[in-house]
Amino acid sequence: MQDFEPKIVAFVCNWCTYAGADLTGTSRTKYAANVKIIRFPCTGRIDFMILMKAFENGADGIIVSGCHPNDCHYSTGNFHARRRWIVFRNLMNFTGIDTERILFSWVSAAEGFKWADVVNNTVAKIREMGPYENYNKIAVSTLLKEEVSNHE
Amino acid sequence: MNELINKVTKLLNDKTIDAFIGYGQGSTDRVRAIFARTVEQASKLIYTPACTFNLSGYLLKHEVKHLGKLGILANVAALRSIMQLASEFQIKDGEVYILFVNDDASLTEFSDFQSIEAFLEKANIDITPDEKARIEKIEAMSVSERWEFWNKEFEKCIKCYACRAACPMCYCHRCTTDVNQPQWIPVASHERGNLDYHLMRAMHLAGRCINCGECANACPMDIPLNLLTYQLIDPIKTGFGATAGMKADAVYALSTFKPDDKENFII
Amino acid sequence: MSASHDQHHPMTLSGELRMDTGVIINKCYQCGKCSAGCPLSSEMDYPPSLVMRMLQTDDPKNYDKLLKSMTIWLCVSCEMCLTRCPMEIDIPRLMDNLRQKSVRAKKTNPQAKKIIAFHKSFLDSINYTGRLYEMGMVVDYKMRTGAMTQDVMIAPKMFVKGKLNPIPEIIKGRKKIAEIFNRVQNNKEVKL
Amino acid sequence: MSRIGVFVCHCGENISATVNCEKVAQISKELKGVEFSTDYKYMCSDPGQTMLKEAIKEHKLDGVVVAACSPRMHEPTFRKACSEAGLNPYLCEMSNIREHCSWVHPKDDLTTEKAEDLVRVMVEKVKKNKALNSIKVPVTKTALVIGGGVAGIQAALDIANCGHKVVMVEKQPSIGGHMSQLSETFPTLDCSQCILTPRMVEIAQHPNITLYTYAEVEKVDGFIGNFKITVRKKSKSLDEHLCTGCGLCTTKCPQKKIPNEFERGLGFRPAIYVPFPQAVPNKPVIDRENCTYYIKGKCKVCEIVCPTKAIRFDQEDELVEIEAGAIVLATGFDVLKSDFFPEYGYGKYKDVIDGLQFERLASASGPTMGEIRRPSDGQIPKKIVFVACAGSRDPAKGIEYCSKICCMYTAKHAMLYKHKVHDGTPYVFYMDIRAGGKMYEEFVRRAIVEDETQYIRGRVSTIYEKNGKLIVKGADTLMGAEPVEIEADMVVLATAGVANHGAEALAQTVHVSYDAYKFFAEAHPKLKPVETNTAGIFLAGACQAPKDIPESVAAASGAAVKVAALFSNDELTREPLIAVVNRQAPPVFSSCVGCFLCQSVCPYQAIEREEIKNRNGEVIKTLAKVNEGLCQGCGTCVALCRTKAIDIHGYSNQQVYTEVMALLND
Amino acid sequence: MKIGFYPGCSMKGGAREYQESVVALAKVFDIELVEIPDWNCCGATAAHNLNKELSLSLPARIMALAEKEGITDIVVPCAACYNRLSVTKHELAEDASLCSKVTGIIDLKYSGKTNILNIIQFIDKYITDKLEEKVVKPFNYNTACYYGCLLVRPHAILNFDRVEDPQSMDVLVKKSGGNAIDWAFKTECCGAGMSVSRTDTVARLSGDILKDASDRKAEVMVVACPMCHSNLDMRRPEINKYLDEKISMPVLYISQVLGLAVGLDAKTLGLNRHMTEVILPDKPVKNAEPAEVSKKVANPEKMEA
Repeated sequence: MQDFEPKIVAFVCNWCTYAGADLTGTSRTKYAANVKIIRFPCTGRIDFMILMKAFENGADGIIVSGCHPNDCHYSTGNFHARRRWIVFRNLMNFTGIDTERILFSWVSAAEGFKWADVVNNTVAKIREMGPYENYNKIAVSTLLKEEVSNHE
Repeated sequence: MNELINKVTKLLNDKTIDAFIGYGQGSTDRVRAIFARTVEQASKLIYTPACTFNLSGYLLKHEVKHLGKLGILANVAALRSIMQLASEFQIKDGEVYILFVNDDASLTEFSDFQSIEAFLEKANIDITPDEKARIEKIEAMSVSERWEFWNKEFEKCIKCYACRAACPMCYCHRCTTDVNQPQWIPVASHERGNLDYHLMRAMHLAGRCINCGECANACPMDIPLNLLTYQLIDPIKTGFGATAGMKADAVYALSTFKPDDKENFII
Repeated sequence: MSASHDQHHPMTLSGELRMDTGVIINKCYQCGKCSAGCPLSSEMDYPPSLVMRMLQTDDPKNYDKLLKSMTIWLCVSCEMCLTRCPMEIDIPRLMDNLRQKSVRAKKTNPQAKKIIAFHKSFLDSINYTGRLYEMGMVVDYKMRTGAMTQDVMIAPKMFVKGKLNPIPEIIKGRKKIAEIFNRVQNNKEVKL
Repeated sequence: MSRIGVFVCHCGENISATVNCEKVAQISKELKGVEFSTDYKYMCSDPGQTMLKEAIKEHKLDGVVVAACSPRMHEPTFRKACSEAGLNPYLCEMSNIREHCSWVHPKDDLTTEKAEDLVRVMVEKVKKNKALNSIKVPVTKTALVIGGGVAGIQAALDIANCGHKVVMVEKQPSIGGHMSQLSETFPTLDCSQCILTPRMVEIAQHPNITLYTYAEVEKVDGFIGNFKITVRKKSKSLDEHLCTGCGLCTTKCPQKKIPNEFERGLGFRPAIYVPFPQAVPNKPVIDRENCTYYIKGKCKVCEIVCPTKAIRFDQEDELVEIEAGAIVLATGFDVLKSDFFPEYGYGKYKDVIDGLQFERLASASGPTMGEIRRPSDGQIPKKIVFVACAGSRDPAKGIEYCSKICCMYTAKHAMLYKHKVHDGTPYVFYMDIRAGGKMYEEFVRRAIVEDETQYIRGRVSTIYEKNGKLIVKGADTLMGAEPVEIEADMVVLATAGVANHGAEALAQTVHVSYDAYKFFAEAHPKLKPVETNTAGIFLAGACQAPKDIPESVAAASGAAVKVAALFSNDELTREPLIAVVNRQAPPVFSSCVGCFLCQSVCPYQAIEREEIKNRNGEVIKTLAKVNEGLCQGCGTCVALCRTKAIDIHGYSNQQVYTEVMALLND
Repeated sequence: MKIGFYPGCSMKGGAREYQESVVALAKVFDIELVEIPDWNCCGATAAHNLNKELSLSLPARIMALAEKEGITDIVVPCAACYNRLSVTKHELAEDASLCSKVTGIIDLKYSGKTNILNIIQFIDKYITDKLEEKVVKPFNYNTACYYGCLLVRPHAILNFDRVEDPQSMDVLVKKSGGNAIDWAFKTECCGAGMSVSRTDTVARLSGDILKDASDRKAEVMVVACPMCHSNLDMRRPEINKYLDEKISMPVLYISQVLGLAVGLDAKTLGLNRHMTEVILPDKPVKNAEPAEVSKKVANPEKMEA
């Protein structure tokens, strides 16, 4: 557990959080290297299924982030996203997926420092929580079954 | 029952409809759906306390649609299905002849969507106390207990897709489970694929599920699938003010928003 | 955010006032609408907008002037300033705070003696009986100020009209009230 | 098998100081499908780009990943370079190893590993990229200008003079806007109507301009280059072709006591009226709400006296369809209505008026023929108080902004007053004087020095009437906030400039966004000041924020240039990163089931219905279809679609799925 | 329903007639007012001038006592007390930690759910509907409704009537058959708590108020606050000295005006207790010439928009 390096995927929108993360870079604010960003045009584009895929493939934590309400480049994408997150989070909670491992945030293009905070806090939190054993377990048992079926 | 048969017979005779979807006696004790196209077939229609399942799922089936103008015996769940399908442009007003059996065994005909909407406003559309209790029981569990609970349930799934076939809202020609580029949902029935499948189904039904329970009824492995979507009914109602299957021109809860939608988890 | 900000700049005057009252001094852009509407600004040594300006300077000398001013005691909390302030600055609340600080720092303006004496007599009356005993309070006030002859002319008339209650109304929970006074005094506020 | 090229940029030392670029290039070479890999000091430099182009040709690359700075910075650069080397630009992707990696992490193995991960993700993504062609949309070379004030007039004339057709729609019976109400203009004091009316006439006579007055935009469909607009021409109860504008009807109309809007209620007009003598068009309209015939069913005096029999009592509103390639919004502003200042008695005391009313009093053609006389009793005020910032810069009243024009027009008012009432005293209560502009500060100084205006720095608290005088209670903050009381004969409030009544509704009709104050929002506050967020719709004048005349005119000309630039091509080219509904062979046609739940999530109304018909013309399926001209590529519909029937180029399901897979499975 | 009643100290002393008239008026409309048992002083200006916690604790105790009795509405006729109670309720609702501190000090349970009604709100809620039918003796005098400070300010907390040129009392006077005049000093300050300590200031401020009303032909002034009343009524000798003019206009409480209109006698309403003698000549016909100014009063609804 000592040298556990959490794998964290960040799903962010191009206009606010991606640009905010660019600003974190330009201002040379340091943050943990565990987070890797996947760029979307808008939070409205972020499909809940892609979040499931991330956990399934070994992500220990997820960050989803976009423009603050009213600031969406496409004016309303983030509002739609927010509704979906509310529902999806409910469902995750009900099915025992650990919602503590998925962080939703609004980070604007001007909030370079906030982005560094979001990343660092998430990494620290996930590091403390440890690897996402539950999900990993079913991933492993699935792999085994797949192998068996391949051999057959 | 005679009133129903007489009515359907009349409808068939004067060509108001070409076929009527109703309940009939199955080969065993079970009640099944029958599609009456002739007066003779109409005479087999029954309506007993066992006739509870939602027939509306048949309305969009290719084979059934081909029968011509349809009539249907609808219960509350079926009426809500029809409203929801209407809001999704799958059924047009006046396209289906709808009959409803009242508590006193008399028949009500719904001439248009408006009358259904008015009826549903007064109807009991809640999930049963038993279902509610089961949801509460799950909600009372810890996160990992919930995870274990559902894992055990999903482990049983054999991916027969009976739930999908039974659901009146699952009318897509090509379900995402059948998409292979990318392969969102693994084909084999193992924990991962099963979890993916059931979460996806629940999300796709969030705000659309009209709690008829056909998914769980259809499941040969007795997975309480209905609870997944039932559990979302309340948050969608209280959070967004939306209930599925109440109005033919409703806007889908997840296709709209309010600028001040409340949440407490986005930082 | 603001907390860490305060840590970096320990207790500027405006910071302290903001902590105590929530009023942000620098919101004032000196339009003067408060001074224009204040019923007492003509009698004040510093009209309300000038008070705001003096606080904005963050200069202890100006602060001291305010604690010693008549302004804070002339303010009758009529709230006209707040009502018309385009920035919705709660000057009355600020005035309350300055008065309390002035008393605590023992800097009250000598000319305000009567006003403060009145307030103290008023509170004493409540402390002892739970309610305001007007006659007792006035006597107490006269003792404090020495204004023995003030209003002696109207007292008999008031008495006749039934407006002066010769016997104080003492409430059952008088002890409770005394406890309240005790507790708030222990809470580092103004000694009453 | 793909042939992908990976180019790792050092960015001088910006990247290489913490990331081992050589190693990243080396490892990338091992990836499946990577044909070529290298690292270079400055990929964006000319030699760097040349190297990229040569590698594409030499290694026959079918995909490129540039690992460098943020794609928000140089994606267009490298895509262009690829295109120049013959590779479809959309087969080029960037890995952000500078802003998201080298600049934010220390120099260690983890940082280099992260860079490798980021490159791998893009290599996998680019394998799923598709060659895309930019979208061409035809352009209708007609502009719609909404609003016929000075901004609209300028924009329309500029566009028309470029040789394009213009349709101008004005709500009022005449064009001219607020400027036609002004007496004289700062800082030159030239007569407003003298400079404006020739332009108004030009509009009416220009061969490229069609003018609809007394008309409003009812509906806007379509998109840049191809708008379809429905305009409602309200009935004027008049055959304009027959009317000669002789004006006989207006003099004979028995209704004479209707408050005149143009005179801001300071004068009266008949029910059939021309708003002002220089109106364009100079033909009357019947105000049906106040016309005796429409109220009581008889009168028809105008019809009887009309020499050309042009009155049409039964005329109905007419709907006109317009096709336009661009829209200019020039709907102007409004001033705050009464009731906003209960403490100033505005709307309660007749002699408390607003700046526009004062303009009418000062105007030679106004209700007093240019004499300053107070409305209550017609006396000439000897003491007049001007209150600046009446509502502006007042968050408590909901207007935080500075209305910008009031300092100048208040100085002008004081000056005009003093020029007309030599023995009078003008007072101005102000907070700050904002006179930035050519000859502006000098103008204000003149009002103070030469015309002896008493400027008092302080805001007025209250105004009340006492014995026929208006008591103005203020404070002089330069005199220790000493209270000041002036017994004035008349008070002029420089009321805040606010968004036009109905601006919000129009914004929704036209589909442009607006700010918290309901002014129309520009696409970028600095670099796109006349554009809106909706392509093809531009802003001119004070509908965007309070503006004075020169600024409105400048913005209008700016908007006109944008329209002219748009019209300079027959077709528009757009980025193809938009949503698309899949199509399949019959009888399926598409996996879209036509639930149209995507329709209401689209912020651009880009999702249309497409009906698939059989040979007999019967509809057999209804599908969603994305309008290429309208879609801006947010992808909100994609995430909502249950059947994955909608996908989006550049961020397709395949692409994002692959990215996640590649990121997590090294 | 039990309607709680908080008279406050002045109504037990200097403003006895206010209490008498409120109680008498309530009785006419069959309303039972229940005095909050063992209530204490609200602390008035003195408390918030000198000690913030005290200024919140005293009103909090009153509301807590009311809650204990199961009272949901408290009528607080004194504008000053109404203001203190409302402000306290607001501040404690806004700041949870302050609230727990204050409940600690008063050592009582406090939920902050009680409604605080000023005299006009009370009348509007329970009486206004039935008022006009009960009017037997229209109060047909030119009446200046004086609202003062504490009834309408701070608007953000009290949210009562319009903060400039309020109308609620004018409406009541009109419904009682009176002619509410339009005037400029409706919400100017009368000098408030400085009656004793700065009598000169009070004379100036109250004098200006009376003068404007008198200039505009008011025959009577109506108030809803004992403090305003004592300044305008009791300080009349000082006021007349300041104005160098004798103004004999009586100052009535709104409850007295309504009381007279519904036929209560002067004694029951305590009119005899006023220092400035209440002389109201009988005027059988409604004033033929309603003051012209009142027509100009803008529509209050419009004003809010």
